[in-house]
Amino acid sequence: MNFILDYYNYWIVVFLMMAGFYIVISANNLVKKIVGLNIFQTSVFMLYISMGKVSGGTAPILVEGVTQYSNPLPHVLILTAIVVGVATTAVGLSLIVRIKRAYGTVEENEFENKDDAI
Amino acid sequence: MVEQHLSVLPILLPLLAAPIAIIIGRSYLSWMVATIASAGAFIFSWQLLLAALSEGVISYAVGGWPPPWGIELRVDAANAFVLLAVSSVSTLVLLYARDSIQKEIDQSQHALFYTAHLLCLAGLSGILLTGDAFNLFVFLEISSLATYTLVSLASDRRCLTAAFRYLVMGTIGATFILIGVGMLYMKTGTLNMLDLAERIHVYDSSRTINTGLAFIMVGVSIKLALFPLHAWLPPAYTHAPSAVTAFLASTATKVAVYVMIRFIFTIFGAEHVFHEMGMDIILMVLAIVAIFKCSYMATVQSNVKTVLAYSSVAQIGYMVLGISLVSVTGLMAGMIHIFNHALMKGALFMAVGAVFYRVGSVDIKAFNGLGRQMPLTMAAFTLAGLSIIGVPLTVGFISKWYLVTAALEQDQWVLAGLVLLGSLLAVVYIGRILEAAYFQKLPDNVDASKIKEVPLLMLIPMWILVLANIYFGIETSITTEAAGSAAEWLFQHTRLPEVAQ
Amino acid sequence: MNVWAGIEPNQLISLSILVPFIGALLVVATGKIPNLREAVTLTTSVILFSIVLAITDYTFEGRGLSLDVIELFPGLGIHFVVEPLGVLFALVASFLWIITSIYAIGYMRGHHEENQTRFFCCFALAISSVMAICFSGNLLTLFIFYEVLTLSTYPLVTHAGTDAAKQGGRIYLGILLSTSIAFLLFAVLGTWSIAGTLDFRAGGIFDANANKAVLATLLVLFCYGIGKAAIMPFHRWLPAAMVAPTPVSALLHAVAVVKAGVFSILKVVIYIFGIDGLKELATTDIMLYIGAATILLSSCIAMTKDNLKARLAYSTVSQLSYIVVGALLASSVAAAGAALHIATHAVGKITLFFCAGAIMVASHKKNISDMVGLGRQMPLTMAAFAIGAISIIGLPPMAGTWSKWFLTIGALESDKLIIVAVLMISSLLNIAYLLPIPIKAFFATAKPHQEPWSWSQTKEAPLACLIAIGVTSFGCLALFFYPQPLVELINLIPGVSTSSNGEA
Amino acid sequence: MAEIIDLVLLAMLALTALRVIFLKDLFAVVMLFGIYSFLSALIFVNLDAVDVAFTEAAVGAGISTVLMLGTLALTGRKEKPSKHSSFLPLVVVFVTGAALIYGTLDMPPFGHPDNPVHEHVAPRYIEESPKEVGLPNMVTSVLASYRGFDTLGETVVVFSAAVGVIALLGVRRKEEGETPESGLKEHHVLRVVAKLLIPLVILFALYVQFHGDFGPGGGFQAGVIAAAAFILYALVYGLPHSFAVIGPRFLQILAPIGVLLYAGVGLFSMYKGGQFLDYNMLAEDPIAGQHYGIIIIELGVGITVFAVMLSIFYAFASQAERSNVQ
Amino acid sequence: MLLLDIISSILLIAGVFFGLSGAIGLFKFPDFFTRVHAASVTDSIAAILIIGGLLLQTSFDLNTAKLLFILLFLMITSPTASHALAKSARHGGLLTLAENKVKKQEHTSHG
Repeated sequence: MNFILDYYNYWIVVFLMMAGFYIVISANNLVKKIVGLNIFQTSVFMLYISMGKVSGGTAPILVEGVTQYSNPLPHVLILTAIVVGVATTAVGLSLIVRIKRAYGTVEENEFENKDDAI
Repeated sequence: MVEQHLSVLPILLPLLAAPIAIIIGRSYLSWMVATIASAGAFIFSWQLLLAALSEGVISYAVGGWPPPWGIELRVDAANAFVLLAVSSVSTLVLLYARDSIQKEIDQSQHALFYTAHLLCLAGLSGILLTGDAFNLFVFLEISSLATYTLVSLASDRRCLTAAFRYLVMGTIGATFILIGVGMLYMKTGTLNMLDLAERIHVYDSSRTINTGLAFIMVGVSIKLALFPLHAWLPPAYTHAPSAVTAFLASTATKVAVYVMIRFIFTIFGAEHVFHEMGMDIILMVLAIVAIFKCSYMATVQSNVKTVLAYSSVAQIGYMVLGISLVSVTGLMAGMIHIFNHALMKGALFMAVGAVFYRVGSVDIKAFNGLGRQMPLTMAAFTLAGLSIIGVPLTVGFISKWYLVTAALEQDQWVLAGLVLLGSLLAVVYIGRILEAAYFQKLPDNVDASKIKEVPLLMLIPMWILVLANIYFGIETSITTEAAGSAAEWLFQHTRLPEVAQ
Repeated sequence: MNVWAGIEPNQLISLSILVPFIGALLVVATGKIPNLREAVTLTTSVILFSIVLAITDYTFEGRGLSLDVIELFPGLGIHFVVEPLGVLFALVASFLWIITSIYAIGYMRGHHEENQTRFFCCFALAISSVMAICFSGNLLTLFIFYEVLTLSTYPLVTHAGTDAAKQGGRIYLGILLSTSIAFLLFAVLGTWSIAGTLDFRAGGIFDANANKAVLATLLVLFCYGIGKAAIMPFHRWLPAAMVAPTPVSALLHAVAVVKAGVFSILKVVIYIFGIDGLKELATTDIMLYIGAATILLSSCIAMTKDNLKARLAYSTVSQLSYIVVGALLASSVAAAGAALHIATHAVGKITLFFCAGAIMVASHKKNISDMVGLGRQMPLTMAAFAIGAISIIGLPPMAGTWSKWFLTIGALESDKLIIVAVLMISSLLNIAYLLPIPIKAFFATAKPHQEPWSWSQTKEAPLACLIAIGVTSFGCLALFFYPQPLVELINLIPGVSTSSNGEA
Repeated sequence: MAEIIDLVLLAMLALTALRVIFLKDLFAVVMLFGIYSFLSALIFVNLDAVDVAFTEAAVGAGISTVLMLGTLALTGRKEKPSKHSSFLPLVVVFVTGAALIYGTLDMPPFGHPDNPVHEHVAPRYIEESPKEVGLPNMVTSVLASYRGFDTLGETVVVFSAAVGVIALLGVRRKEEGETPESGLKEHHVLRVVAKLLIPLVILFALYVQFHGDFGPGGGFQAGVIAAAAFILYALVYGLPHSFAVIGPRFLQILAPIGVLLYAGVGLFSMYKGGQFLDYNMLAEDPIAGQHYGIIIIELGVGITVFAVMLSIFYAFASQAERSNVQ
Repeated sequence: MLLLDIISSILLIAGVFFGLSGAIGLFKFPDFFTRVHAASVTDSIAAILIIGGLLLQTSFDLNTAKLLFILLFLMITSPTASHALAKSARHGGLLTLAENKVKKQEHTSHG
């Protein structure tokens, strides 16, 4: 029981990651791929944030009388990572728009057989 | 002043030049800015290499915060050496790009091209110089985003799908690295590479650390296009603008190889990775398969850029093979090949770009009869091709020599034989192109007067690289010393498995 | 006669390599004016020969010349050393280059060949790399210039530019490059990792306790890696290269390429393994018998060929294996025979090729069946052909006699009677496929009734060709009556001697 | 208590993710994604990561969703049923998941205060940063000072994203534009309310920008919020009008200026004789120096993020308008 | 103090109730307009009640001000949002239940 209490968080996060990862590699529609990518990354962020949590701690903002703070470092890392994520998303989406204009479709299997393979 | 900040300047110069280039917005001026910045980065990285060779290691605490609390830039022979290759190729490519992109990229986007190129350079330099695992991820993303942009700048619509595939694969890889780093951080509580290296060995047998290692390895393997994970590379290199391909093929994957070396030797320790995890076997097998499978693929392609792209994957196989031998000589062979392959592939892709500039196609048929029409370009292509094959007096021979010697050191006779057999396939795919160029007649529908040599600004960088191919193939002391001391440095500062001692 | 006395002896080596190289550049420079270009070629070749003569003098004086050029790897670099065997080869090559270029001038003009400048340029380049091979002081140098030779002769093979030429060139380059990279380089690296050095040393470089099995493997790798020696099954490139113009065939099959191959094998045997070391290796005999098989098989194939050049090519294959066999017999006398055979076969075979070329220029005949009665048309050529043939067969009073003689003695000495038998049989086969050509040409009659022969009907090749043919066929005779200089030279080779009881 | 909330939220996340997998209607998928990232923002709050939650809400639930919707407007909202089997992906995912689960088994237990993460580097941030950097918000001080180089990299990432989007989509210049018929003319209520809100939103953005040192917030969030204000304006009054207020070309200047501002601080500290980005050098009193440095670089981040987000939106919006016009 | 707590909890519970009912309505109601109606219940009255409850929890400091601001914003935005939704639906040609009925009858009477 204690074991589960210690790890349930990580496990669910892993499940979320894999859900996102599955969408990325299985989806045929490019937009959905990007959505999956975002879910994947957001779940990884959750992994980081969960490791920064100190039970009984508060947000790492100095307040009188509070001694137990959660770890600020993962928060910083994830702030950066979120930005990176949105940057990638933006570029990916604009690629999709261009692909739509060039091929008339955003379904992978459809535009793949419009050109020779490479 | 300069000496003090030597290790941050190669990152800073392109990083500052990129915004300036886009503010200027004019094609010519932004080209000037980009070239000057890149040249400066080259000079600094040269001094940096000398400094690293003399001092061993240079540590630079960004923000004045001592590691592990602040971010540290940590320069030793290994990354200074790779950085030199990257910045030099970047400078040459920028010289070359001036004319090359006129034909391939819309005038209005030239400034964007140079900006993206500078960002990519800055990102790669950052990856090389940083001593912080997470900072590495950030710079990895900078270079990747810039790369996706560069690839998608081409006029052919297929570059879009190629770029998208690259984006998805690359992001997955980066996320895997992120997961891995997170696991290391979780166990050790630090992100500084050196600190990690010290604290990680407490948990060598920990399942978390091993999983982290696995995820980092997979992520990096995607970035360096190790065999089963190379699917993104051929289309990306084929459809990107020639200048971009020349730059990426000779730098991006190399930097990824460096990252792999850094993680294996500095952070995890060769002893753990190879001896306990048995990664050397996996890497070796994958490398061998890569060499043969992809060299074979290269022999059956009709698009010359694709041929060279597959050959790049195969060559990466050689580098990884060098790493997987777990010996100073093997690692040295890998490092030397990082440098030499940059020279070869840079020259080859530049030549192909020159052909595209004149003929407007890079199909192997387009090369027919070019031996007469563009003698200098094809001569450059020939020499660089011989270098890929590994003919004596070229750098390719040097790399192969050290690789095989490293294999024989450990009585891996079969392996040595396989390496040499692999280079026979190079004879085939380079030979096909040369034959087309020198023995086929120019097709009748094109008029010979139009197909002439490319502008000087394209020829000069090409030939600088080609001559470098020959110079470093004869005067090997420089590369050998640098790579050798890099390899020794890495080995002194890692815990070794018995085999290497 | 030493005009080069002024020059620091060691520099003669670099001169001998640079002179033809510079010659090549001059040829390109003077390409527009054919006469000047040919003059350049001839003078260069003469200068080169004189240099080699000077080097020979030093060798007889017992002065070892050596030259370090550059260090490619720690303790290993491009390094030249003059030793008797190399000098022998250098003499043959540089002398025959003069003759070949005289001949080539006549041939190329008589045959109205395309882009002759490229031809002469590559020719000179090939000679320059041959010189480098002759004086190479370690395996690495040998290997490097072996490759350079391959690449520089490739344009010569594909000179015609026809599809056939391309096909031939592809086979030529394919086999030579592949074998050299896959086997030779491998063997070189293996040697490097075992012995720790690649220098040619008298008596070999492997110490006694080196793993014999590995050495045996290395020997096989060397024998096949040196594809230019055309041991079966890697002999295909030689007939394939027959598409080249005749002077090239002469150069390839008599002077430069093939001889470079067997020369390398001799070098490896004498200076890497050492003749005594060879005895202990299991694979020596295997390779020996493969060589013997090559001799017989290729002779048989030669008999089936009607195209003259093809027949000569296969005869070359078999003759090369003589040298390989001589080297692998692991006896000093046989080695001497092998070395001598380099020279004698050179003069003999080049004569034959010159004749073949002359016939092609003069009467545009390729096939032997058409040459019946040709003697009436070109008596001098056919006479020369007969001389060359006899020399190849090894009958007195021709040069070939000596080399075969020593080979046979060597075979007897290391009592390998099978090899003796092989040598005898192959001589008979040689008679069977070479002699009929001149005989038919002179005595068989093409037409049933014909007017008596007179000079009026002769239609000989260009004068330049005839001169060349004359010189070489005279050489065949001369080397029979006066082989001493060569023999002495060979006796200088450590561990090799013509006297059967071992010591020189 | 916290655990239970955590658990509930995670369960909702899992359900959302599963729905996303099986839904074919991309509009719903994107909406669910918005919900997903909003839920995760809530989780972040619950795990004391207020800054992260702020950002995630602004970016994931905000910008990303808007961009995705913009893309859908151009690419259509239905996903076609795909033929190729989902077997291989399943295998890959299961292997990866198994590896991760295996990895979790040695992870330090969730939330224990004596985990190595809390033992090694972080303590200095928690204990010293108020003295060394002088900010109550440790996240900001770590972000801007200790790991300022990361944040510079982050800013550059945003900048390069803008470069990419502009290179790919370009931005239709105003002058070539047709009569401003776009926007929501007939929605008078909306127009009035928007007029009312936009100043407040911008005000809030400034608050977040400069209050970031003391509470959650900072340049990045502020930039996004400010951009949101203009996006609202563009949506309600149409692109041409917002182009008139802030033109794309201007943004293209603004974005790099933010980066230069940030890097300039570093250069200045180098000129002052310190390391790159060493704020102690900016003033005699190191604490004051830290303050100046952090405020300026946060400003740089804010400017860049604002400019980039807005120009990305412009790029997508002008695409949409183009397709509407055609 | 206790009194405040009781009141605030009552407010909160009421808010939660309305929120839930709004959500249920969102699912249960037959057509678009009715659903918008249900939703707007959630973000008007429910929001007011909950924030009111929270206000009573605070000790009348900065947080109070913030909560008031939030309330103000909600009061402005959420009705606007519902309005915009409904209006654009109308523009899109969506009909209410009643109108649909009428239409049907017309069809039947005509045909």
